[in-house]
Amino acid sequence: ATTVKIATISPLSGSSSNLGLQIKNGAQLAVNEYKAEFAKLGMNLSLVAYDDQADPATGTAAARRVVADKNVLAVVGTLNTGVAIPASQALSTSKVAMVSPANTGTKVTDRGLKNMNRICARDDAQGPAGADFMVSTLKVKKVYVINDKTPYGEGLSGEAEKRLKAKGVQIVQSEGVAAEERDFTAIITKIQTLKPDAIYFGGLYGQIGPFAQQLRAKGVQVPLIGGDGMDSDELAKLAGAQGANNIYFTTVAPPLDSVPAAKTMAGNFKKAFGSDVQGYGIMGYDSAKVVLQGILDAAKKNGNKAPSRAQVETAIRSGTFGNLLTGTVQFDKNGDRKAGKMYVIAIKNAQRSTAGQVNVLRK
Amino acid sequence: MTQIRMTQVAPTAPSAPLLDVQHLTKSFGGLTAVNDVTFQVPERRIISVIGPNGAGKTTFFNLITGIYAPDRGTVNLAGRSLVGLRPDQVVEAGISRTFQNIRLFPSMTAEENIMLGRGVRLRGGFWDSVLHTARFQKDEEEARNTARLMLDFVGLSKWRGELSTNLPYGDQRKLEIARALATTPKLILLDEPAAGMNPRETEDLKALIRAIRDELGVTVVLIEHDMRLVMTLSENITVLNYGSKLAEGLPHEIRNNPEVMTAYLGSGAAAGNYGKEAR
Amino acid sequence: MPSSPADFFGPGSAPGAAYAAGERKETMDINTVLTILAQVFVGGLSLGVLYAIIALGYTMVYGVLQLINFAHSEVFITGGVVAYFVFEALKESPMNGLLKLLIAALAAMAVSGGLNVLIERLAYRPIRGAQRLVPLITAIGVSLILQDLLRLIVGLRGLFDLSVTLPQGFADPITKVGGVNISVLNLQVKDIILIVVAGLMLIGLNLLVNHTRLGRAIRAVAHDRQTSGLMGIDSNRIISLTFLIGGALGGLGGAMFAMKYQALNAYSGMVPGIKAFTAAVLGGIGNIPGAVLGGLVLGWLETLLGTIDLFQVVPGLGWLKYITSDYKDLGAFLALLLILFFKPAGLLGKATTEKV
Amino acid sequence: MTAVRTVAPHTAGGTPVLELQNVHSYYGQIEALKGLNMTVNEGEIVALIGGNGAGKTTTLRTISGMMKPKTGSVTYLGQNVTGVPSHQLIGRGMAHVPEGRRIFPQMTVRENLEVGAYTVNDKAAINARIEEGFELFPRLRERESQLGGTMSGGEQQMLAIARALMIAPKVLLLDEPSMGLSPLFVENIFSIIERLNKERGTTILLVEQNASMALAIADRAYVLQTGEIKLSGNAQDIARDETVRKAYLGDE
Amino acid sequence: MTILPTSPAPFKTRGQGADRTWPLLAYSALTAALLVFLRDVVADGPLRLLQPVLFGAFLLSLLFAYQWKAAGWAKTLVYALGIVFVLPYMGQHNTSYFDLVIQMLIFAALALGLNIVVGLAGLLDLGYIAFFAVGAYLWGIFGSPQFGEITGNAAFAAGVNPALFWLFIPLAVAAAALVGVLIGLPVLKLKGDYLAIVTLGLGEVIRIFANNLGVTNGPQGIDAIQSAPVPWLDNIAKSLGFSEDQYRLFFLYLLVLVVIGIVVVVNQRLDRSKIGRSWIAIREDEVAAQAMGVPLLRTKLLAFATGASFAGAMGVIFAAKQAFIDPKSFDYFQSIGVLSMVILGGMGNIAGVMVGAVVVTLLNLMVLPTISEVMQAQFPNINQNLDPSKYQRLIFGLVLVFMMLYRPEGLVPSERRKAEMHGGDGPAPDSLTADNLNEGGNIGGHLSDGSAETLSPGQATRDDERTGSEK
Ligand SMILES: Nc1ncnc2c1ncn2[C@@H]1O[C@H](COP(=O)(O)OP(=O)(O)OP(=O)(O)O)[C@@H](O)[C@H]1O
Ligand SMILES: Nc1ncnc2c1ncn2[C@@H]1O[C@H](COP(=O)(O)OP(=O)(O)OP(=O)(O)O)[C@@H](O)[C@H]1O
Ligand SMILES: CC(C)C[C@H](N)C(=O)O
Ligand SMILES: [Mg+2]
Ligand SMILES: [Mg+2]
Repeated sequence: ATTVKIATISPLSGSSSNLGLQIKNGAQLAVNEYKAEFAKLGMNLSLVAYDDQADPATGTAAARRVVADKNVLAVVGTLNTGVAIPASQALSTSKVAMVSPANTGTKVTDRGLKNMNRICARDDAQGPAGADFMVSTLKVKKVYVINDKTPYGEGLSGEAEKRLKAKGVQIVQSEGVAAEERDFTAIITKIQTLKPDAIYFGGLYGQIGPFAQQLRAKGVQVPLIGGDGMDSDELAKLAGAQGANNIYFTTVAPPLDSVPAAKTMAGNFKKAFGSDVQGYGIMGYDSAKVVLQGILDAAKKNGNKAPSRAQVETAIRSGTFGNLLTGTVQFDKNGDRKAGKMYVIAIKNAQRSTAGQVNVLRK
Repeated sequence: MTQIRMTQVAPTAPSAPLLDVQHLTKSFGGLTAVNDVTFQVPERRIISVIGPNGAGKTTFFNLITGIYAPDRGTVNLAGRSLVGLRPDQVVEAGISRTFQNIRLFPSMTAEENIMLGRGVRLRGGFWDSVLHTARFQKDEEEARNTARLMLDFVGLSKWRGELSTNLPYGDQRKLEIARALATTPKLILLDEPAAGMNPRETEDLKALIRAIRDELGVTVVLIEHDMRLVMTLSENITVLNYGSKLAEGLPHEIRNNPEVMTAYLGSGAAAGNYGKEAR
Repeated sequence: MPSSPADFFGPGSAPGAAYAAGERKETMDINTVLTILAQVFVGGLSLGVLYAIIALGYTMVYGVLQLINFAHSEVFITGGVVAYFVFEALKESPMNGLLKLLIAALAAMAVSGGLNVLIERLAYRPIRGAQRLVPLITAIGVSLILQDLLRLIVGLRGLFDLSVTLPQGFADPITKVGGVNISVLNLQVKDIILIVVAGLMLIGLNLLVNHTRLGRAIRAVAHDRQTSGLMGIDSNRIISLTFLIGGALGGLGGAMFAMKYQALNAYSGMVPGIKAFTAAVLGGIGNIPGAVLGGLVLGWLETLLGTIDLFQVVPGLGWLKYITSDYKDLGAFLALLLILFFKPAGLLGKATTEKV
Repeated sequence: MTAVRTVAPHTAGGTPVLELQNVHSYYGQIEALKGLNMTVNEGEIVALIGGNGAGKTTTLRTISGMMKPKTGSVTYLGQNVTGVPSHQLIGRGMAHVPEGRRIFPQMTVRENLEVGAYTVNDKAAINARIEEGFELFPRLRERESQLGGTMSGGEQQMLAIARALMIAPKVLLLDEPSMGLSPLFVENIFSIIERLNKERGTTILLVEQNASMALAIADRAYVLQTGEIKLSGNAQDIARDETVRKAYLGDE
Repeated sequence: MTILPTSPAPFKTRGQGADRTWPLLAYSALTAALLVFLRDVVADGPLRLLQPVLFGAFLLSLLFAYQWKAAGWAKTLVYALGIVFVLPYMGQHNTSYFDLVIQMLIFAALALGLNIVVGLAGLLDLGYIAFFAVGAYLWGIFGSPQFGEITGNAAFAAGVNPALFWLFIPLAVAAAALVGVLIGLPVLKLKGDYLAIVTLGLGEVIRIFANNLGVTNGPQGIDAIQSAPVPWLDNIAKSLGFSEDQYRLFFLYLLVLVVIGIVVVVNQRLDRSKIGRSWIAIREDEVAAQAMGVPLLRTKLLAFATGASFAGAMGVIFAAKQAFIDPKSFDYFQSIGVLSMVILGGMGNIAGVMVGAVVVTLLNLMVLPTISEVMQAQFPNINQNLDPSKYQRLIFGLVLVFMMLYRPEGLVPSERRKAEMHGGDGPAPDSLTADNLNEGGNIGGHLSDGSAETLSPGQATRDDERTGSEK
């Protein structure tokens, strides 16, 4: 039997490993489900999981290992936009297709690489959505904008800021704070001085959790808003009982209650990995299914033999993939999903609830 | 051994001293370690500096060689002022030294120690080394030759490829002298060269120091507590006490100077039989 | 949602807001400036003393072995992890908060101190006398090993970032002292605890090292173990003891770190570790008051640089807007460079000229 | 082992405080002591002389536990102390002034003395002894708070001796105490050694390059050559020995 | 290589003992054959674990060719076969070999540069990677779309003309050397650990700048960095059967070989010159060195600048190879990594340092990832916390510690160092009570003096210098 592999590249260790593991496990679940089908074609399917530690260089190194392993036909990943950009570049010359469950940064697909696709929405939809929510629901006039200086955080907060300004909101400060920083004394001092109505933080839960905790402990209670980087169960834990309050974020991964179809998948997930599935588990699962169906499509065209990477690349970009938890996936010429969804989540007293839903369409 | 006659001393007028130190002064905090010392060394002499412990002798050497900057005073070598020069510039100007506590480069061989000393006289630079220019070849050869000659001169040829740290104590002292000589000094300063040597070895050392002067034409100033060596070797002696010059003169004058006797020499038992004066 | 935006801000919020609703005032009143500076002072103090405690651990070990103990970052953060577990275990207990803290601190000190002694035994002692870089590399190796072990320990509980739940009241703001309203200072109870602990530490350690027999022995061993033996000093015992003290200080620092930030992970030790070592060097390594001074200078500098862009509204200081908090670490290192340029042995270190 | 020539029968001293039996000490492959036998009796001054590299320093190091002999035994006050580390011996009244002084350069003169008294617990005794040290070497009193490392060579030597006396030793090992000292002070040092011996009954093992002076104050002496005892006996007899005079006293 | 060309004993010069020409040829042929012919056997499944073993065994043959006493033609043959045939062949078959080998050589050059600074001149530089960053960013900024973005000039949409790559290598050498001098000027008067911590700080400063400046694109790094166009080489590569995505690596492989050759020669020549002696002298005793005519600052600066320039050149190549750089690739952990290569391999010894770079790179880029991938495949549901790839630091840490405990002089120690550490007449552990004489450091080499620094070591001194030592 020929060996056919797909790979995941996502952070399995480090601060955002909670989400990275979701992606990997989601993909693993899909692979398990497709094994039999591949076996029928005489292909031995397996998944290789690479850890990018949310670090671009590590992710690129992983991509190069993927390239070197000729049995790997496509990649599911990454979590972080900053990793996706160089990693997809490294994969592109070898025509290894990549389907991302989570990279929202605009540059990811704007470069027009043939191999790079995503099934999630983009930050130029997400940022404005957050801004709109702040203006219309929270009625803010002054906003303090922070980003974690990653391509994702910078890009997202930039988009949000643009929309806020367009709506006449004052940006009292817009600054970056390194993603590893956990001491927010200085920033909180500034927030207390500048007294914004809300804080927008483009970053990841591992950092925003402690930020919320410190912020609230110093008595600042204004709403804290962010994007899909906050979409992790860990956020509330890290923010602590006091901190996990008055927090809102937009996300591109579906909350479980919004995908009734995910029930069985969630059960399987829990059985296989012992933990609950979250939004990015679902996205990882769907991305892997896109990849696997793409491979099958390409194989069919290739006379039911294992296809080449280039064939898979084309099949994914041009295919239509149904039977997914998040609806049908089709990519436009840049690899963006043609129709997707976004959600607004609220956290009050450490409880999360869905506060809104937005449909995103790309022509 | 005439082939190592290598002194570069320009023939100075016999009246002008090679080393001319005027009113040299240095204090550490409240302590004046060297106090207004004036000191002259004519060319091709062997001069001793003696004095009680803590009198400022080593400090005096350190001031001349640029390790400490003097508070006041001048140091001139063959008419050129040395004050303000760094130690390496002082070497270049023509004064080399040994240390009271041996300071060889332990992981270098005896030969390399000397070659290092020769470095100050080599003209080749970075690019010569990288590109292996003719000048580089010449330099290396010169350095190696110097090393061979110097090892021969101090009688350490058998240790050429040995790490300096593995040499016996007395030989390390000699190697230090050889290294200092490799810089082609006009003047060499020896700080307690006989310390830790037994009388036998001290005799050998005496011969070596004479040869430095006689065969290489290098002027010698030495600090020593071994009166046998001092009294028989030096042509002139300067005595420091509490940083100041206490006396100066021929060995027999110093030996019989009552002030020097109370401050430094004592009854003479320790110094033993000082032997006959040089010359 | 609170009714008026003002309710959202804690006690520390500045009295004279620099910004009126919607538009930006072009200047800043003096009250605001003073408030900010006061907050910087307090914030920097709290950060600085934390650095100081960690720096003291470095300095102890450096003092006796001339070893930059790279593993101190991990020894220190181990204390934080221990404190986390203690707080976690005592979460529901009705025990007094300070008592909980005491237990957490003692446990952290014991574990970190023991760990440090163990490291010395296994990794440093066998190579004593090797050339300088050997123990340095060993220390780096130990540091890497500990990072992963810590991550494993934490990770096996399914966690990466730990979130510390403090006893009731620790995070409360202090609003009044003797009737004076000091709420603008942004002080929390835990800051006071931290500062007091550091003060005691400094005094105790200074007495220990400079005025006791043990202190002299440490210094003697630091310089020359062989000769120390001839003085009747058992250098192995002294070194173990020093590692114990240094490790315990690290553990205490870790517990304080956990208390201050309430968030940590296996790698949290690295950055404060480097900063603390920088502080130790800044103050003059091996010098105990120096370590504390270095810590404070660094803490203040960092906090000031992190907030200095607020002053961009002051006329003529518009360029300050470029000095965002990104540059606060830069400031720390540049300060180090500047200070060492003028005082090569650090702020309080004595530049000893070598006697030739 | 080559036969030991004995110039004269050993003077019957007191009980032996130090005994070396067939001691072999090594530096790596180098055998520095090749089966040394030696005795120091209570109340004696014993001189150990020999050329450079003869093994004098090694002998003292082996006695004071700085080195462990490969074979052979060292007995101190009747107990076998072979391989006992120095810090334990110091507590039992043995002091060693090492070659090269080895004072603590970053400590003041006073602190150096205090460290010397590490094993002494009696505060008053410590102060009294510091006072005595200052009496012996007034220069040290002048420089009480100067850093040891900045003292001149000879001053450091004084400090090293004073430091060793802080434990009021029963046995004092001195390694070239006169090195780097002015002639006047050399006399002084030797008289101090004699006084320690006479007035306090301190047993002294003295290594010296200045052999004539060492022999002048010693009761007995050993002559060491390349790790072996070549000669032993009464100090005056040794001082008169032809070969010794030639080899170590510088007589032509 | 003998550092001491003319010195006879006590150094055992390389290649003494019985002639091993035939064992060398046999070993090389065997390992090369195994590597080449088993490549498919070990391509998948648990057998992949053999990949690093076979590769390591093969690389060892290159070391043996260097170390063993054997006929010159045999050595040349082994090198040539390995470098010209086996490595490219493996690279063609599996690109990751190419990647790995280039990375090894890049690190080797870095390690050689640092070796000058730390190993020869004894200046502990913990921020060395900064110079690498200078080279990498120099080309990264100009040779990528980033340049177009900065200038806003569409003509530079992909960066400057990639042919300028050739110009940027010498430029980077100069720039790095300049930065070395600029950094060195203020800090080189500091001693010992003060220098270490300040260089660490300065390394961080450069990284922080890269992390915050616009031209460097901050933490996002620079992407799509070009490499020099060499069409004729691409044609050769093509005719040799390389695939298109391998052309760049093929070129860089050859380039890096040339550069490392130059670096080695420069290193060797400096080492055996007046300059090398001055460096060593400074390392061992600054006061004496200066008193013997060595100008301290100039000599130290030269070490700094020379070391830096190697890093600068390799930075350019690194940027071209990675096509992506970001500040994290230049953090202080990387400096530590290079330092550990130097020390693991054998400080002061060119071959040793290169071996250190190869071993560490092999470990980090091949051994650990392979183990992890195999484990993943065998136990897909393994607890993430037990995944071996997570333990890179742990394993690397263990390697460091055990090496230091059992082979502190390095894998291929310099004869000089070996002599210092276990010097012919240094103490054998059993001849001393392990914990006294042994550690005073006065024996078996002065450098080994752990207690050397003073308590306030702004000015460092060795204790035997202060107190009058015997040996
Ligand atoms: N760096 C320094 N700081 C303070 N005092 C110093 C320093 N260097 C020397 N001294 C003091 O200056 C005096 C002179 O010292 P120096 O070493 O010159 O004496 P010396 O004549 O060489 O004595 P010896 O014969 O004992 O070597 C001594 O009292 C010494 O303690
Ligand atoms: N640290 C050491 N490492 C290696 N060999 C040593 C060491 N110290 C001494 N030796 C060797 O051991 C032998 C005895 O040396 P030792 O120092 O005991 O002689 P010594 O009689 O004290 O000589 P000196 O009069 O020079 O002080 C010599 O051959 C010497 O080279
Ligand atoms: C899930 C998020 C943390 C990832 C983010 N959307 C990114 O593109 O980097
Ligand atoms: Mg002197
Ligand atoms: Mg001796």
